[in-house]
Amino acid sequence: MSAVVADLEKRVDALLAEHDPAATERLEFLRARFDAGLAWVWYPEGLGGLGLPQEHQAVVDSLLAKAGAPGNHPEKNGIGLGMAAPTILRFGTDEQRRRYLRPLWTGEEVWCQLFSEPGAGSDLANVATRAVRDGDTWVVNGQKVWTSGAQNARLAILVARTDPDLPKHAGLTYFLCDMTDPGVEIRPLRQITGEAEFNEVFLTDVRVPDSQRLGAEGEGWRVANATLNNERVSIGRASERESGMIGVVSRTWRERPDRRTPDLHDRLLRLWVDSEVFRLTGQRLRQKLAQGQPGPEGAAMKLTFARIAQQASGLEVELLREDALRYESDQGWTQVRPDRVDFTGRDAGYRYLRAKGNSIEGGTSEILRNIVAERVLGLPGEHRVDKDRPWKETAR
Amino acid sequence: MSAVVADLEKRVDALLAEHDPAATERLEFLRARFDAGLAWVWYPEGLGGLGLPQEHQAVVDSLLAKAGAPGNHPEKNGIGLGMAAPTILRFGTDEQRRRYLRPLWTGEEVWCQLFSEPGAGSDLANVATRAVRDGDTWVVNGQKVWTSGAQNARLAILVARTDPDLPKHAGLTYFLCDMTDPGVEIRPLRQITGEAEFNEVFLTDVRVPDSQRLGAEGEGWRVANATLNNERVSIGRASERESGMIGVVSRTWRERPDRRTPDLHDRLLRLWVDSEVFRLTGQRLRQKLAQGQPGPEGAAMKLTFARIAQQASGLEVELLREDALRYESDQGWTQVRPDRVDFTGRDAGYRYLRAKGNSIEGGTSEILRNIVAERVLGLPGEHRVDKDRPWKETAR
Amino acid sequence: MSQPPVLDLLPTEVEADLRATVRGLLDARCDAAAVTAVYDGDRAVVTPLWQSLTRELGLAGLLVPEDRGGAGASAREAAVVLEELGRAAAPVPFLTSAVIATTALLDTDGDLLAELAAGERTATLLVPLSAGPQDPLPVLGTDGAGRVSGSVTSVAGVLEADTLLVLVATDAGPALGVVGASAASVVPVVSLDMTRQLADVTLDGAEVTLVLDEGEPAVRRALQAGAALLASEQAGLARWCLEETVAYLKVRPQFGRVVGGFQALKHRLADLFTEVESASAAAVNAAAALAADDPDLVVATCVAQSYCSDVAVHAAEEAVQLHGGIGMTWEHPAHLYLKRAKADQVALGTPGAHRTRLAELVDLPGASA
Amino acid sequence: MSQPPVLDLLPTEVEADLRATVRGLLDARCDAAAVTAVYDGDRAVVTPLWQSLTRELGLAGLLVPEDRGGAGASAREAAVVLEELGRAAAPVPFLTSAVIATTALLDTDGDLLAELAAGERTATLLVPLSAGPQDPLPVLGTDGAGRVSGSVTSVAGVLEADTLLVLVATDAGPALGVVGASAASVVPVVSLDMTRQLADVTLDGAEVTLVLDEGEPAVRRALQAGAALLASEQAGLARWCLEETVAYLKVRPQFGRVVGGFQALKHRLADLFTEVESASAAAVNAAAALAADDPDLVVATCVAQSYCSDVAVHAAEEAVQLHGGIGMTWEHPAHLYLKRAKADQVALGTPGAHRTRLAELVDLPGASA
Repeated sequence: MSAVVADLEKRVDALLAEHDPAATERLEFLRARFDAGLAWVWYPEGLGGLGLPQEHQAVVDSLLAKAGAPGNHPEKNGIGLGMAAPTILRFGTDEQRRRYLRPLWTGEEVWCQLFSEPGAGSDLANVATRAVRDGDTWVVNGQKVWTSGAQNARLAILVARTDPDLPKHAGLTYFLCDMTDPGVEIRPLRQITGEAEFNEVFLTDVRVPDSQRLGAEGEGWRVANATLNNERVSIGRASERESGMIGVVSRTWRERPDRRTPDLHDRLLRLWVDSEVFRLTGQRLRQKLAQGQPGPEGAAMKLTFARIAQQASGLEVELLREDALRYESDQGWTQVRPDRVDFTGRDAGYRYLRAKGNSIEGGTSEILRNIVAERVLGLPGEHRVDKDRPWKETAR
Repeated sequence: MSAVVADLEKRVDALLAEHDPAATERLEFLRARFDAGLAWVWYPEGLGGLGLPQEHQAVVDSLLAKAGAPGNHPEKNGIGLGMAAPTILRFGTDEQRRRYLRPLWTGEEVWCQLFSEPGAGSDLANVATRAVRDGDTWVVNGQKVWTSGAQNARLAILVARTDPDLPKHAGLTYFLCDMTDPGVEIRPLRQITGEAEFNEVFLTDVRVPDSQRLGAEGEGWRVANATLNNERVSIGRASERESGMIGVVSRTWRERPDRRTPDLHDRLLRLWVDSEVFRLTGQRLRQKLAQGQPGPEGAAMKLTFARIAQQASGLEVELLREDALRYESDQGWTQVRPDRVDFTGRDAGYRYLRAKGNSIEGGTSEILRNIVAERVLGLPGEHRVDKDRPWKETAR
Repeated sequence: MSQPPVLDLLPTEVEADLRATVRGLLDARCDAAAVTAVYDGDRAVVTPLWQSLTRELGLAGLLVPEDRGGAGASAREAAVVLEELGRAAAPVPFLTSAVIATTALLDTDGDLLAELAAGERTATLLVPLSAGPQDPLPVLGTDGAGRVSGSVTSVAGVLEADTLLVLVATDAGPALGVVGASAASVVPVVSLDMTRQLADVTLDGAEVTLVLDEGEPAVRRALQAGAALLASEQAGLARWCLEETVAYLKVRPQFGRVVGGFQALKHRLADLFTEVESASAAAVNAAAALAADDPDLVVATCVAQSYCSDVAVHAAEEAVQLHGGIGMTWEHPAHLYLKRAKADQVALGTPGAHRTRLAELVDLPGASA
Repeated sequence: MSQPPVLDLLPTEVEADLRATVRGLLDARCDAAAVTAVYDGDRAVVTPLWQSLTRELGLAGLLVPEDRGGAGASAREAAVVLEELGRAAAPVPFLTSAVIATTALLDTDGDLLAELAAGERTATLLVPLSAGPQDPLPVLGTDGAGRVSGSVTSVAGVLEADTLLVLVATDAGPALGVVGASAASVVPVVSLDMTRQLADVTLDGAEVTLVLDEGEPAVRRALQAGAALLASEQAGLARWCLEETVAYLKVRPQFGRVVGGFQALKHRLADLFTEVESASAAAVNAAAALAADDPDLVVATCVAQSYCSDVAVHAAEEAVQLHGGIGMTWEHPAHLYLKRAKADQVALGTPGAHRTRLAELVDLPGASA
């Protein structure tokens, strides 16, 4: 056992000794864990971590789980943990880090993301939401869209335009926005499944203190890109054989011998192979990352993930035929707001529809192909008419 | 029977009465047929036709065939009949029409096409071959490529640059070039099948009289486009079920029950369906053309033709397995110059390789997709940096 | 390979006029918002629209001879109507009543056919949506006293029908029977495609009138006609998806340009155009073969169904994807087409089932044969 | 679903060094013009190259234990060599002799294994190129006096071999026998892929030495190893096609821009990159499973073979297409890769055959089961 692991075990023992999970209030335990540097060991000391390599986290998690310690429900704060936290760590002031990271990690403050707009989807830098300085605060007006979890969020990461006279990438600034501000209006955005996973968020004279600016004025594009890179890396993990959509469809296949046909059989086998190769590609990517060699396959993997999910769920409908056309589980078409996203749940029809989003959300497949072509293969970028002109002259 | 058909029958009878096919020398008969307006009835009177709708040609052909009249071997002069003739008819002077159309139709003068160059393939307007005026003649220098039948051709349609100071589309002129000029050097161009269907043609101080200019100086791009439109329309005729590559592969399937597998079966059936739909699309297109409604499907059909030929021939190799790897029929890899192109001939390996050219020759599939997107769907053209600048500044 | 006939694949003037009339009516009375409302249980658009199509335009009688009270038109005209209904994702029972049920009744006496033609009654055949012309069919039992019992699940067209056609077991084989919808227990199914909502139907000693002794061939002929003409619905649906997407991409800006100028999308749309044009040729050929009662009908139908089913799905999927996020929303109509296309894909035989049938017809046997 | 082991999919330093060495040698002694000449009957490149690989670098002994005269390396190193040979479309018998024949002989006594390892002899197994690990195998008859007769067509690696391995019928089942190539009638086949030229072999009372009683399992193990490692050749070939095409499109101008800037091509190349990366992960996993003698080897091989076979063909086809006319010419090396990829696709089992085997292994039975 390495010295690092021995030390971690000692720290976990000490935490447990001082805060018996059985006798400690949940939040109190989580705060104590954070303060002990055992929240995310690869974060700096004093900010929930110990400055260790990330892979050591697994040791801590497993020891604490064994001891019956409460968890921080990461599934309820995906944007916070996956996107806001690393961005605050990297670009935040010391004060911001101390203010936000602890309640973020414990789940006391849930986060959402106010990036996309009706006119700024793939072209995210086209953000039109305006932030105008008024003394020590910024007054924000605009409309955001595709915001998941806005209804549960206390805080948001926000990109707004602070200087429309600059070219579009240069006039953006990144803020941390309080979702309880009276100018924030949240409307559920219903999608083709009938559910409203996402929201539209209307910002009317929302006042954001300058202390909640993350990074310098005009640096919003760079900060937002760091956030989005975290998003892309976090998508498309498949470590087990037959996980994800192929697992669901394979089980359906096994359960319904009456519906098997030769053409569907070969298509299923091809998708099974594709899924297994996807799993192996991910495994190799994780091995590279663990060795500190970031591989270029991240964007490519998301492409494959979406393709497989769509093809497999489409095949399942053909396999089940009219049985797949019964959209009956749970609430049918009634608009609900699900607690969390479920790509492979409910029934075959839901899976088919929901999978269509996999090639749009978190970067469309078209944008990802551009990224692979340009950043990985080094092919020339698109002709950009709007790159160097003032945003206000190009915006539509 | 319509009056037109009755009249045509009379004309055919008269021709046969004056020129008994059994007793008349072949060329003499063909010339007489041309002069009787029975060569291509839709051409003007005096130029081998009678100014009738094109569909009446079938009547004439069938009557003459029944009478044992000699044919003009159109397969030996495809460029002449399909591309040079309609272009000369449309853009030629009366003198040019009279000089060239008769020996073209009779096959006395075979034609080839000098358009493409190593630096001007898809970007045909980038032609670098120079024609410089010297009194009443033009002196031509440059290199052409992908010229089929150059070794048998007496004449060529040629596009050359006459003014490099103009933007690239504006500085081109179209000529009729004598292939027996001593400055014309023909080298066979071997392709991946081992054969040399095409040639490279080197032009060194070739002298072309100004009387052999077709269309005005600088109008070459417009004339060449008319030629190419004829080429595209002439490709992709499949009037019979199971014609072309699907017919070959279907026969192989029937002959080799030992090699059938379920996955290949479904792929074959999909291709059979695609081929049948391709046939129907072509049938509808021909019906539209006969009604004088040119349909937009021409470029789209060539795309489909190439895809089917490639997929079907690829499948045949998988079906025949190692038997398809025996490249033994005829000459194997020995370089020969075939008399005419054969997409579906020889053996499975040859068909597989030759079909690769179907998406390149006569307009690559990429260019055809641009054409469909822009001309049919009305989507914006590509950003063209070279469009309005002098050619000599953009050429590479 | 014996060669099929060359059918006229171009629209006649009558067909072009019919198309314009139907499109005009759908534009006026079948907007996307009203169709979307069907998903939330508001079916207000359905009955008035169906009445306009049948009583004003007389479309339910297209396939019925004039001397039986119909318009004496042909499958070609019905195909035009279906193309337009596909374009609008219209929630009306034209296919189930005016094509399938009507065709099943063509050889029957009595008034029902004329009543269907006049739009006075609406019928559907009790088979699961996916039943193709060659599939096993549900045959319901009787008590020998004219009362029929049994269940059929996932039936289309029931909710709009007052009349149900059933295959009834008799000593001489399955006969075609007529049952009033009010005599049936009908449980609506929350369906992936609510524009052709399914229902589970149970008959428990319902009174049945036998209208045709040779019921099975009539039903198979009806399903064959349905499959042949469904291709036109799919072709129309696919064309809407293409045209709507092209139109949107011509105006939607991203990166300071319209999105339709990006070459990768242009090429995909060019490919989709190729598919849509091909699908419409295949669909019109199947309709023409049906209209001509040509021996090539089954091949033409297998070709059209297996091709158009997948093209419609592909077109709808591209429409959703190329609209970006907006295509995933409830407000945008793209989802209506995606759901309809996916349901149509398995209706009246899957593409795979049609290819399997084709293999027999054109002598391309599978591995085990 | 039982979970497979997590194998190390990253190259070791030794493997990286090996790759650099092999690539350097191939760059120097296996240029495209020399390989192309093979098609016209000039095989001058073959023997010197094979001798360099075997005698200078000792690569023929990679899979042979040190105590049997080999390098005692593993399938992972052999996979690296095959990737590089795929990149160069190299016309050497590494797969047939140093992988397949060598694996078949691993359990034999005698000197042949050591001689193969040393590059002193070169062998091949008498089976058709397409024979996969589960296929029926040709077993030749003997006269009972140590003389074997029979024919096998379309065999790879014969022209480069001095030694032939055959399955010989005995009362106890097929045994593995060794025949001198000079005792055979070898008719070269003009092959689609002349970089792995086929031959028809006839033995007519040739003297045979039996070297293993249990011949069939040894041969099947050899073909299994061959299939597992062929995936690396295919992955290497595909990567060459991608890299060469990207490089060309970065410099080839059309319409005043480099062709690689056109988005439709960029997207196709991005997709191809995705496939090529995936293929290499699948191939290295199969090699690692073979090296570890893991129970998951057959699944890993079926996955890698069915995936990499098609990716290699796709990559070569894209290389030809995206090079435009030049890719169709004899002078450009793209055709070498197209032909090799297409032949590799059917070698050692087609993709479909591997998927069929996979279906049994992972409990996804077909329609008739």
